[in-house]
Amino acid sequence: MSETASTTHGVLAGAQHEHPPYQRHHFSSVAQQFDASNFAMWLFLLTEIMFFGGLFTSYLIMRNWYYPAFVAGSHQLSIFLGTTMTAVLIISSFTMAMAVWCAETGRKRDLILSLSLTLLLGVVFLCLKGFEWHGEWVEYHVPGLRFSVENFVNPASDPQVFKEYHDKPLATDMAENVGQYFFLYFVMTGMHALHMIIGVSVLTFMILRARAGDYTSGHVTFVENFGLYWHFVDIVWIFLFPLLYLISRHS
Amino acid sequence: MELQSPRSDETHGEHIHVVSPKVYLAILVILLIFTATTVAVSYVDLGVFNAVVALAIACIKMMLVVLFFMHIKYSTKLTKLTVVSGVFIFFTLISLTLADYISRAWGRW
Amino acid sequence: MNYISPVLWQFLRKWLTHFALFPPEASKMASQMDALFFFLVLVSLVGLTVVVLIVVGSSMAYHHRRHPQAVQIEGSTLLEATWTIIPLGLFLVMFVWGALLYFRVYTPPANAMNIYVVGKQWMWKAEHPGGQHEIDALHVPIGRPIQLTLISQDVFHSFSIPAFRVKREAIPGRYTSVWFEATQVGTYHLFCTQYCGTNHSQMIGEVVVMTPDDYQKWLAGSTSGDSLAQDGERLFASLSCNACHNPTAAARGPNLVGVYGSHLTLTSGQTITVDEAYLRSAILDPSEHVTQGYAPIMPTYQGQVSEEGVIALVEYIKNLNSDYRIQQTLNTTGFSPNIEEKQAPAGKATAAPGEVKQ
Amino acid sequence: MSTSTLVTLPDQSTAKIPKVNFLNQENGLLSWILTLDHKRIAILYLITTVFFFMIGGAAAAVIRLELLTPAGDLVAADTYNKLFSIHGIIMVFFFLVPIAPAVLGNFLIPLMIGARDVALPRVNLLSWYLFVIGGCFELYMIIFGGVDTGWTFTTPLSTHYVNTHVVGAAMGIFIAGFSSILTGINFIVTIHKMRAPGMTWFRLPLFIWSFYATSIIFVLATPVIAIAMVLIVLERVVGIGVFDPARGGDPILFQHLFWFYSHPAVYVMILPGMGVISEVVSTFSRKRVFGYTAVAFSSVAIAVFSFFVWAHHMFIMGISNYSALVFSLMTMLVAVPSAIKVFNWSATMYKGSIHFDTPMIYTLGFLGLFTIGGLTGVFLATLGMDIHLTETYFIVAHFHYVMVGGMVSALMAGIHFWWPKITGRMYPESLGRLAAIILFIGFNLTFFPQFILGYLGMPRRYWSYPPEFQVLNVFSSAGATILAIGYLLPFLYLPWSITYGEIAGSNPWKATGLEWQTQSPPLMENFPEIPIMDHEAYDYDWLERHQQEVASV
Ligand code: HEA
Ligand code: HEA
Ligand code: HEC
Ligand code: CUA
Ligand SMILES: [Cu+2]
Repeated sequence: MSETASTTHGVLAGAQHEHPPYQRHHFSSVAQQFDASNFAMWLFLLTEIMFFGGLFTSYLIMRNWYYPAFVAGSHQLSIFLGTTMTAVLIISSFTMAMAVWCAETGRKRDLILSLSLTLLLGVVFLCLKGFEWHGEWVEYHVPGLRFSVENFVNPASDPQVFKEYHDKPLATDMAENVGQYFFLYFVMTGMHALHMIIGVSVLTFMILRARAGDYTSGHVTFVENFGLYWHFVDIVWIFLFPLLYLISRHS
Repeated sequence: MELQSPRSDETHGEHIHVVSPKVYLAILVILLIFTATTVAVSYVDLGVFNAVVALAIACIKMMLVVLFFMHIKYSTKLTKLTVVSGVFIFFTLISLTLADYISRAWGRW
Repeated sequence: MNYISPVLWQFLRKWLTHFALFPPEASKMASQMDALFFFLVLVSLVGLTVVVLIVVGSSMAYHHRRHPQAVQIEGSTLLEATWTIIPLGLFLVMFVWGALLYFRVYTPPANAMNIYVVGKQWMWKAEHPGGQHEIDALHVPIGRPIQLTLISQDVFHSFSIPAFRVKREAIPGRYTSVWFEATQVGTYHLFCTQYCGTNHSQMIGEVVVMTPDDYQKWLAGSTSGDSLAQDGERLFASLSCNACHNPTAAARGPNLVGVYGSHLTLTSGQTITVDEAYLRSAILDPSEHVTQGYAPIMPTYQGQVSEEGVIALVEYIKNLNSDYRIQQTLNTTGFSPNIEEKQAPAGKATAAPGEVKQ
Repeated sequence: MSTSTLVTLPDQSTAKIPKVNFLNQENGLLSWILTLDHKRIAILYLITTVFFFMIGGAAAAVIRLELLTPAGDLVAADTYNKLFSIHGIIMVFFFLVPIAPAVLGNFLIPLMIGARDVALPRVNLLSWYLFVIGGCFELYMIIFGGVDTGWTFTTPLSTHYVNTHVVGAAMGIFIAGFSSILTGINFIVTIHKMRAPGMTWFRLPLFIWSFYATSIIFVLATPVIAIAMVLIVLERVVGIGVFDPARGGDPILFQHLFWFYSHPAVYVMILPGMGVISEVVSTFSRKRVFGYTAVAFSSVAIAVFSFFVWAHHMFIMGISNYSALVFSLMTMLVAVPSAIKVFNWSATMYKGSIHFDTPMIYTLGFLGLFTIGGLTGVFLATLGMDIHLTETYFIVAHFHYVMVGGMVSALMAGIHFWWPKITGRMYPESLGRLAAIILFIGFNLTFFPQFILGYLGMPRRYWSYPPEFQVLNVFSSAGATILAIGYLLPFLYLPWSITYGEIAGSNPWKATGLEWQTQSPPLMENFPEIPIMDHEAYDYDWLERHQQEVASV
């Protein structure tokens, strides 16, 4: 190795080299900086996996215990809405990926467009989510705050769902357990929505910076990392969708 | 090259691999198709396999997003290892916890 | 010393003369537990001695004044393998021994006498099969395996008898069990060891171990009249369980005679063995496991029976071996508990114990 | 080689405090609380965590006073419960978990690997702020009535049966958890991406390996307690949740989630200490660490295996017997790497040239106390034995032996060892040794009787106890007084030494680490130019050659 040869002088005392403005003082090269923050982002996503891991564990246990309740709860969700939300989110992941590409290839206008589309889709998703939550509130499906077992002990009281699935009535004790389903539903979608809200806020900020040309002059780290975050949030939904919406839709 | 740092293990290309929009578009289409499939399948009575199929499709979708949208296919061993270890510990949490519940003499299983 | 507490002085003397390192060994399990403990202590002492010998020995031999120039040693695979494998081996021995003991403590023998224990903030309530209740105390005979079936009415508690070396958590919503066989007559500590709120340290009592004769006397002296099963029978009538569970052809529920210990097939296809836990669950969460061939019409009794009431019902159903008993409940109304031989004392007639009046 | 004690090195008599160093390079309060310098952030952490230690210590003092007599006569039962809950919560989440990584790790990792800073300096500062915000929640909770759930937050007690400030305490832990996560991420990235040229993985000081292992746990385990705390808060707020047995939930699920974090967290509380011990043993034996690779990999093994053993805290809590078997077996396995380390450290002393300076005395204490603590941990991992020992003072003794006897000793060793590097000055050596010895004696007197108490059956978290346990409890309380003196001494002489201590020079211990090859206190950017690593770790021959080179220049 050339180590011994170069021991006499330190590699790289920062000042001797030209630095792009976005390179921070303690890194010796842009590549190192990119690597470091990209890796950090991945590690952060690991923590996110584990964060949702606790919820998935709880979900699986409760679902196995109270399967009929989970079926009845799931039937209350609109499959149309759920599918639409999934599609919206997947498309937004695509536009985000395109944004990364635009940044990498220095297309400023397209970058702003992609980011804006992503933002728009994110907001649409949140609106749909809010709409769905509102529905649950109206129907007394919010455990702890506004909850009634009426729809489950007496499925016919909810003609729309009943017409479609002909659910059998649940015994009251099982119907109470639909509360567990909706508790998990709200916590899981709530945590997901919280991530979306954070994502949407960062997107807004990014669009402003992109207009100033920040990402199209070689410094793509931030866009790339945010992309990772956005895709991760998408993946969480990819799992939430079948787990919450698609329980025993036949019948 | 005096700038070549002798940092040992991680090799990083000077440039990030740029994935072409065509790939992205293809992945998008596949993802949407899978979404439709999973919804359709959920209307067919497969018994316990409904859940299995739904999760399998979700896993495939996840893989696609991770590999292509998140560029894992083109990234270093280190990053790949990071992802795998995260998923591994995630499954440890789930499987060891569920193993306790399943093996109880009389729980609620 | 005297200044801190006269009591202390007294105990210091007592302690120095008796020097207790172990609680009394008052059950069959105790000596086994102590044997394991001695083994663990022995291994630990050996391990600790080895470490201390190397450290202290090196400290003395290689003080920098005596040994100014260190000898650089890279390591030694052989040595390192040795001190990986030996501890591992010892740990595995401990594991196996400990596991055997664990299964022994938590697998009650079939002939054990069952006593129910309900924990609640902040007291223990023991229910003997003969209907004797006691609070913060447990009377048991010597030389007979006793199984405790524990449950908590609120938070986690833990039933601990150091002299017997047994302990088991009382969990809300689930039966757990532990067993012991007392070998020494005497009075021993009973502690709640799981932190359960403000008066956790007051949730203590005594375990009184008696000779079988004394125990019989105690049983006779503290009976309240009805056995647990009789209480259960009364509840069975007053909660109108018998409306559905009866030997008539029109009965909507399964006949419960002999159900305990049998194997049931559920609508989910699962087969289960009926034990106490299943009975309890069948009463409180009936819709979680519906027996094949029946509609899920049984209402839940959650909130209507206390844990003691459930215990009484469970005990009743466990002891059901002929239709005759159920017939009896059909003949009486829930409110007049004049069960055959005994005339119930007046005033007790309004509600069976264990029924929660709302 | 000189035979005089290390403290009077030639380098030292002529040394001066460098004119420019990270302590005086910038001035004013703002330059501190907005600093991005890892060394300054370490000092911010040092101040805050020591502050929390005092709170936890004060609670311990009252606990021991109360336990002087069998009757609960000093404080009310409620107050006692709050005291040990606050003691546990503060000591674990706000003292021992953060102090080692965030203080020693922050200060030393970049210096040891030859970097100018950690990879993400702004995230580093953010994590300190998160820690402070979390701490404020805890302080608010303590001032406005405390919490009485124990540090384990057992459900359904914590969710439905107590009406103290559970929400405040849980939110504090949640926020401080993110501080841990960010610190962990930062260290992993730093260790991977910021190493100086030539600093290969197997040239890293063992300190770095153990902090790397610690960071893995931070990243993968902490989020699980975060979500567990969120679920507790939600359950308290809306009244229903997955932990509530009365509404179909399962309280044991909480135990799973809690211990999934809290068991790995106990290794967060010992691994950094193990790193310190490796450095100190080597330096004061003037000998390379025996079996570098084994020690390095055992750190990682501990971190990885720590994820498979959590349910050993639940052996009698209603997990299935078969599960208990698996977890007991895994616990036995995780104990092995610790044993390897202990033996390797001992072997390092063999044929060394040993100096008994303060850090070394603490280290010797560590070796003995950690071995006792660890071996009693194995008692608890032995299934049958645990039935008798669990929830008694035996456990209290076990974890104080590992956490206080082990980790706090190691921490003291570390702080004394790097104090000259941090401040540029020496503390009074004889006082240092005295404090170490007092700590050792006081510690054993405090906690050894608790093993006996535990076997006798005295339950933990008891405000009052049967009178026959009094004698041992009095020993324990007496020991705590001595222990407190052992802690108070450094509190006095360390601050004193900042202004009056002898000037240390850059390498007072003649240690080999890169951090010792730069001035003390170091510059803001650590090194005038990035060093190049061309030798193994703990290469004392290199050090000698290097020093001769420097002298001849
Ligand atoms: C720093 C913290 C720390 C550390 C390092 C450990 C280390 C270990 N702990 Fe401990 N533990 C705690 C902190 C810690 N623990 C805390 C806080 C609790 C209680 C929580 C609560 O309930 O409040 C607890 C509780 C606890 C329990 C639960 C008890 C119960 O609730 O019933 C168990 C059970 O298995 C256990 C086991 C172990 C084991 C096997 C180790 C091992 O890692 C130890 C390994 C070390 C060694 C084994 C020593 C070195 C070995 C040698 C020198 C070899 C000797 C030679 C021969 C054998 C030949 N611990
Ligand atoms: C890192 C962790 C840590 C540390 C350092 C300590 C340190 C000490 N701990 Fe504790 N302890 C725990 C972690 C820790 N503990 C945990 C997790 C629990 C379980 C809690 C639960 O059950 O939920 C516990 C429980 C616990 C108990 C059991 C309570 C019970 O179950 O009823 C006891 C009893 O003796 C105790 C004692 C002590 C003592 C004497 C010290 C001594 O080492 C402390 C010595 C220090 C001082 C005495 C402070 C020095 C003085 C000052 C800095 C000035 C202070 C200022 C004023 C007094 C004004 N601790
Ligand atoms: C409305 C009718 C009805 C009432 C009242 C009723 N049960 Fe049931 N019970 C049933 C039916 C139907 C089943 C079988 C289906 C099932 O398992 O849920 C059953 C099952 C059971 C079982 C499970 C055993 C088995 O063979 O499946 C037990 C035990 C039981 N009941 C006890 C009781 C007790 C005790 C009470 C009163 C406190 C009670 N029941 C009241 C209808 C009733
Ligand atoms: Cu009940 Cu402690
Ligand atoms: Cu543990």
